[in-house]
Amino acid sequence: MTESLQGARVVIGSIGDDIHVVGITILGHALRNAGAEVIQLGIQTPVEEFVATAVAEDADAVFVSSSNGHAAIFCDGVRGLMAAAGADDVLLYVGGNLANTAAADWSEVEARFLAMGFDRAYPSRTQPAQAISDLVADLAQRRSASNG
Amino acid sequence: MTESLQGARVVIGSIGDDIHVVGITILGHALRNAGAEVIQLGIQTPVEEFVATAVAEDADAVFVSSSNGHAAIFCDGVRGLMAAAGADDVLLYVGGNLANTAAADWSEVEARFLAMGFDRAYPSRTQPAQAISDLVADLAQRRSASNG
Amino acid sequence: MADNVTNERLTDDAFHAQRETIFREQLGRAPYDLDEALAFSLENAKRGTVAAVLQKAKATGVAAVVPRAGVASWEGQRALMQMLDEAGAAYLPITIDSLTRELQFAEAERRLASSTTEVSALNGYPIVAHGIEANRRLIQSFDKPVIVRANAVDLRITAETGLASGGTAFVSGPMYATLEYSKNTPLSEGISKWQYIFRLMGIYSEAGVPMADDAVGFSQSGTCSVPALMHVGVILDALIMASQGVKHIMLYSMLQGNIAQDVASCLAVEQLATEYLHKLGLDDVSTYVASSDWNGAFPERRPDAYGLIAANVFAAAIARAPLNYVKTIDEGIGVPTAESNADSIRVTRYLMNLIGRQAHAWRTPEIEFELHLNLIQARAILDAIIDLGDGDPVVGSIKGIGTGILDIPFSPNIHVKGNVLPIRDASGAVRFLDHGALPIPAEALEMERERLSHRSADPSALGYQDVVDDLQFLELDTFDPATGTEVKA
Amino acid sequence: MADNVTNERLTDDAFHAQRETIFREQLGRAPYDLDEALAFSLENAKRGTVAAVLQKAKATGVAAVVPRAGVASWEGQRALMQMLDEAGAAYLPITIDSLTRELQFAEAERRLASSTTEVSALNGYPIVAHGIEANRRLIQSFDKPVIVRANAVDLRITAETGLASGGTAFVSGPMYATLEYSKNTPLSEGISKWQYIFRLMGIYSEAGVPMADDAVGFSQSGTCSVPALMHVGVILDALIMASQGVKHIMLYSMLQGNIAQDVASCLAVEQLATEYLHKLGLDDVSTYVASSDWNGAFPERRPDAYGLIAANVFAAAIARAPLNYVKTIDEGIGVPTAESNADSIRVTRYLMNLIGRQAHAWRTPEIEFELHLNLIQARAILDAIIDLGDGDPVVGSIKGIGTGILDIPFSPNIHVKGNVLPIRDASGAVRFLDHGALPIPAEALEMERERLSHRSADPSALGYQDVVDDLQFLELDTFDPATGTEVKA
Ligand code: B12
Ligand code: B12
Repeated sequence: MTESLQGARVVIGSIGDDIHVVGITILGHALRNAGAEVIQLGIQTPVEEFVATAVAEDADAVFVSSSNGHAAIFCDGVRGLMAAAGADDVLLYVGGNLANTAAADWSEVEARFLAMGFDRAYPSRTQPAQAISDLVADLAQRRSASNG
Repeated sequence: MTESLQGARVVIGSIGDDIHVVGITILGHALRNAGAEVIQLGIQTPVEEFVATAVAEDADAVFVSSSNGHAAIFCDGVRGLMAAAGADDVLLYVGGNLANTAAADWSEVEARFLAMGFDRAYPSRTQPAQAISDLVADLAQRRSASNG
Repeated sequence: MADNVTNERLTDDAFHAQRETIFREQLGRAPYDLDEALAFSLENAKRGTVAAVLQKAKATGVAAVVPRAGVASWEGQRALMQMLDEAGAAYLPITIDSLTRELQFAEAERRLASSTTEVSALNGYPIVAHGIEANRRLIQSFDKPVIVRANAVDLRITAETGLASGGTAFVSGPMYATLEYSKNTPLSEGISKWQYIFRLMGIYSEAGVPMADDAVGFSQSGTCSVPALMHVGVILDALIMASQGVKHIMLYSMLQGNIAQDVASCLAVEQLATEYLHKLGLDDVSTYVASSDWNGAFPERRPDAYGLIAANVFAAAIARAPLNYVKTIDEGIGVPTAESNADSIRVTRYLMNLIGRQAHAWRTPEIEFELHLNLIQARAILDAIIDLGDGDPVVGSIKGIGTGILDIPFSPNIHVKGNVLPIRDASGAVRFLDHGALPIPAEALEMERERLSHRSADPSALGYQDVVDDLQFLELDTFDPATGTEVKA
Repeated sequence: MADNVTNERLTDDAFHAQRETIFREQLGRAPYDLDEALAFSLENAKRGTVAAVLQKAKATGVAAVVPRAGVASWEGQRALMQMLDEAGAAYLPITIDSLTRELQFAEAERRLASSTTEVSALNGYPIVAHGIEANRRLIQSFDKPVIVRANAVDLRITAETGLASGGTAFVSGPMYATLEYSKNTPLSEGISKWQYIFRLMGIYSEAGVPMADDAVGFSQSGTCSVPALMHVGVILDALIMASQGVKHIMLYSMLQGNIAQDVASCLAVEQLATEYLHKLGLDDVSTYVASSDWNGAFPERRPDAYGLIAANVFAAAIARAPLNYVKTIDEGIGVPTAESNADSIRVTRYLMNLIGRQAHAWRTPEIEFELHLNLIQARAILDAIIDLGDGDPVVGSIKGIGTGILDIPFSPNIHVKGNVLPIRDASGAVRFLDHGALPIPAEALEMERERLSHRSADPSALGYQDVVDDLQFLELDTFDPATGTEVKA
């Protein structure tokens, strides 16, 4: 079991009106196994609760999950509210099922969410290991950037 | 049981290297039920045998069947040989599975076989009733044309 | 109110008082004219009802196949339903978007405005935003009856709107809506809100429009689950519905890939419903087993999805379920195209027909084994709950959530203990890895233990990671391209 | 020669004399250098053989899934095989065009010249026109072994070419080729031509290249047929193969949609092969049941075709057949696209995996019923044939065709009596409507009559038109769009 996220604090939940719980359950479990401190907000988490928790818990990263096709409706304001709360340095990842039709092209969807201010956006079926290794890398880079 | 083909003489068989027997078996049976005199040549019938039989049996129509994808290879010469044998007034129908790929467009395939001199060309899954009623109509028209 | 919820039927006064309140609070208006709605509905029902379709399916043995589908715009929804109609849906679905379900009517209206026939900004049809008049035009443009599909804790306005618009069936109940779909709501609150909806359906029924409802229970958790436990939720939902006057109930049975267990699940849920409705003196209710295609993570590739749907249809056909809710071959990817909806209905119908003819040959000893197991587990839990409520299943359920004799796996609801974990055995049948405080009889535990021993010589060595792995069991991607064979797990 | 054909092994002299003749007559050249071909083949076989793939499948219980496919051009065939490889074919097919099969080598060469990678003017790969060198390059460009697929009375040059090119398996035998595929050829002639091919395979095998052959028998008539009768052909083919030295035989079992009967068919053909090979002292032969997807008229719509393939895979998985020849979802339309070939393999693998895990639960009494029926019918016919030949199955078959104790339905061959007619019972299982002069035991006739009585109270009222209707049984297009249900036939 890799302990590479030792010390990292990650807030996680499904956003808005989304009730999909399986993905965030597994992901939370995997992050915890990788050594992270996981603050699990569960389903239907309002944007404001993500932001308030990130600030209160001094999070390194927020993992926003949206599966029900309403990602575009709820994810738009996250980065702005984080900035307003003075927490602009928190990493924002988003995943789940971000499009809302089987016909959508992933690269377009990804571009859309990156433009909203997310640091990374993931297609459905992303394995937790992928997100974990990205987070390890991003945190390491932050650390070296702030040291340098 | 309709007897609308009473007196009509129909030669039928699978052409060339084709071994598909089910379609011609059913079709032959249906033609017979409709009152026609059926001369069943069976599978792998050479073009020459169609022509010779049509002449010898004084046929009103020849039903050429081809299912194995080689229709275009064998059907090309039928009309010419019929004409050469002085049997130009015999109706020529062709059916079975005339294309040789699932991607083929039927109207193109049909045009191709009509251009070869067939009076009618049928897509796969044609019900015998369809061919029978066409034959009834074509024979009636011939009769009135030769009367008129 | 939520504190002393029981299974008693809502009085007319209580119903109408509540009606005034919700319309005022949620829509800022007076309630719809109920008499007008009933009169319209009665007229409309002459063209057919979901209940009548199901009665016929049960009588003839030819299953009704029904998809789920909803998009934002009226034209888009019309086109979608027309395509489903042509593809052979036995009745037509209008699935409601989740903003409407969460009472965000204004936001749903805004998103509707930004949707086009081609592009839907919502994951369903915002039935309140469209309004009754437009909904009626939609529903009356089809010959087949319509089911309004939604799930959430508080669907009172949605149900009022759907029924007044001409829908003759609705979906869900408090067990599903509260325990599988809500984070904070206590069960008592969910039950009381749903009792309103069931009473409303009762009123329509008494006026001559036989309304039907899908009792979903714990059958759509999105994960695998022991069938008996899913049935507990279905039966509790059904008892609550019937007590408020619903006369036609579709009993969900989610299919999970092990065919013997799936067949048994369909047979068991019908038997249990009959038993427990009778126990509570609710005998004048018609029930219909609704086999429901696997509801968890679907394979991404279409041929695999076809395979999974085929396995589900086998079970449904052998069990002779009169109703099948079909998923689509695009389920693993995103909201299905019209074409894949039609294809999914067709493959289902084809196999229902082919396998239906030979169903009698497949009532195997394995099915009897699963059926027995299923029944003794479900009865033990249901009896304990009803006892806990001194004969009242509502009181018993609410108490049971607290003590854990009512408990489910992977619930997003904070009031649920969540000590139960499901696991697949070597054949893919679902067993308890941990049954928490559920009162499972020793005989059943022994039967399950024996089956699990074929997966692992030491079943107690199976753990949470195996549960997690099992969530993706039906994606079954074990193909080794080099050898061209599946590598057995 | 054809007059006194027996089941004796061809002598080396007879073989080589025949070899000289056919090469001279059919190709106008001397035979290929056999020593060179054997040396090449031995080297090539180190990379794998069809026999080895099948041995592994039988040992591990993970079935090999294999499609059929051929197009005219080298590049087209390369691309097709590559796609099948990636899709997970366990070994790769090269299906030969029917001009080559009918010895029209020059015409096949002309049509090859007019074919492109995209458009094939032939219904298969003209293996003789391409020549050994090009074929070897094709075969060696893949890691997986190759089967050369063709069927006709005289495939001696095709087999010589295919084997010398590196193929390690071949298809068919005299029963299929003569009685199902030829109009005028007497069985004696078909047998003697195929004995040459089997002896050739024997020579390769003795040189260390274990050649495998599909015993097709009467299992690919394109119509439904009573399984026992199909097996009679398979067993006769297998006995003839084994007598000439073939050591690995794939036993065809065509799946027809009734799952219990299909499972029994797979089990029966293996049991019969073992029995009769032993009876003739041919014990050192390995057999592999090759379940073969329905080979008659396929549904036109893809979702239906998926459904039919799924039903077939269910049977194959329950029977644990080590090999499945898969049809494609385009079968009912025309020569499949690469993509639909891949999709068809995938759905097959998905279900083999899912159902394979639960196969043990489905050995039902119905399967035992069908198995018993199948075995007593097949043994009665086979014993009568072998008796008629005084212990020689070849002599017996040739005589049997004349007397009608060997007879099949819908044969295009003029020497076949054609008095036998198959019909489906109410469950879709195939029975005899008329068994002609086949020596079917009374017990079996009674079992069949009882089953047919569920279709028609008076089975004797069933007639030729019912047979004809049954030919399209698996197209099953009984959908009533107005009600959205299947209308039962
Ligand atoms: C199970 C399920 C349900 C269950 C959920 C039960 C529950 N409480 O969780 C039920 C039946 C209740 C349900 C309801 C609905 N569902 Co749903 N559901 C699914 C289904 C079948 C599987 C989801 C799942 O559990 N996957 C397994 C988990 C492990 O995978 P995952 O969620 O993708 O998570 C993994 C990764 O993506 C990653 N990940 C997830 N989030 C994040 C975030 C970050 C930052 C990172 C790094 C990674 C990450 O981590 C996980 C690791 O394995 C999918 C289709 C499918 N995939 O097969 C549809 C699906 C997601 N649902 C869908 C819809 C539309 C709905 C409904 C709106 C349906 C409706 N109209 O009634 C409602 C939602 C209502 C609401 N208010 O939200 C659509 C979404 C459409 C879209 N986005 O394009 C899907 C795709 C189905 C479809 N094809 O239409 N659903
Ligand atoms: C059964 C079958 C076989 C059996 C045939 C057994 C037999 N002795 O008949 C076997 C397995 C032996 C076989 C072999 C081959 N087959 Co085949 N076969 C089929 C199959 C599955 C069904 C055909 C059938 O019986 N249909 C039922 C009958 C009732 O329908 P029908 O033949 O279409 O006939 C009806 C109408 O079309 C009409 N009709 C027919 N002819 C005519 C003529 C006229 C004038 C009229 C008016 C009407 C008419 O009347 C009938 C009324 O119901 C089809 C695919 C399918 N349709 O599902 C492939 C198919 C026809 N076969 C095909 C091929 C390629 C072959 C082979 C070349 C395969 C190979 N490469 O090994 C060989 C042929 C070798 C040769 N020398 O000819 C292809 C043809 C491709 C194309 N044309 O595009 C098909 C479409 C399969 C596919 N998808 O690839 N086949």
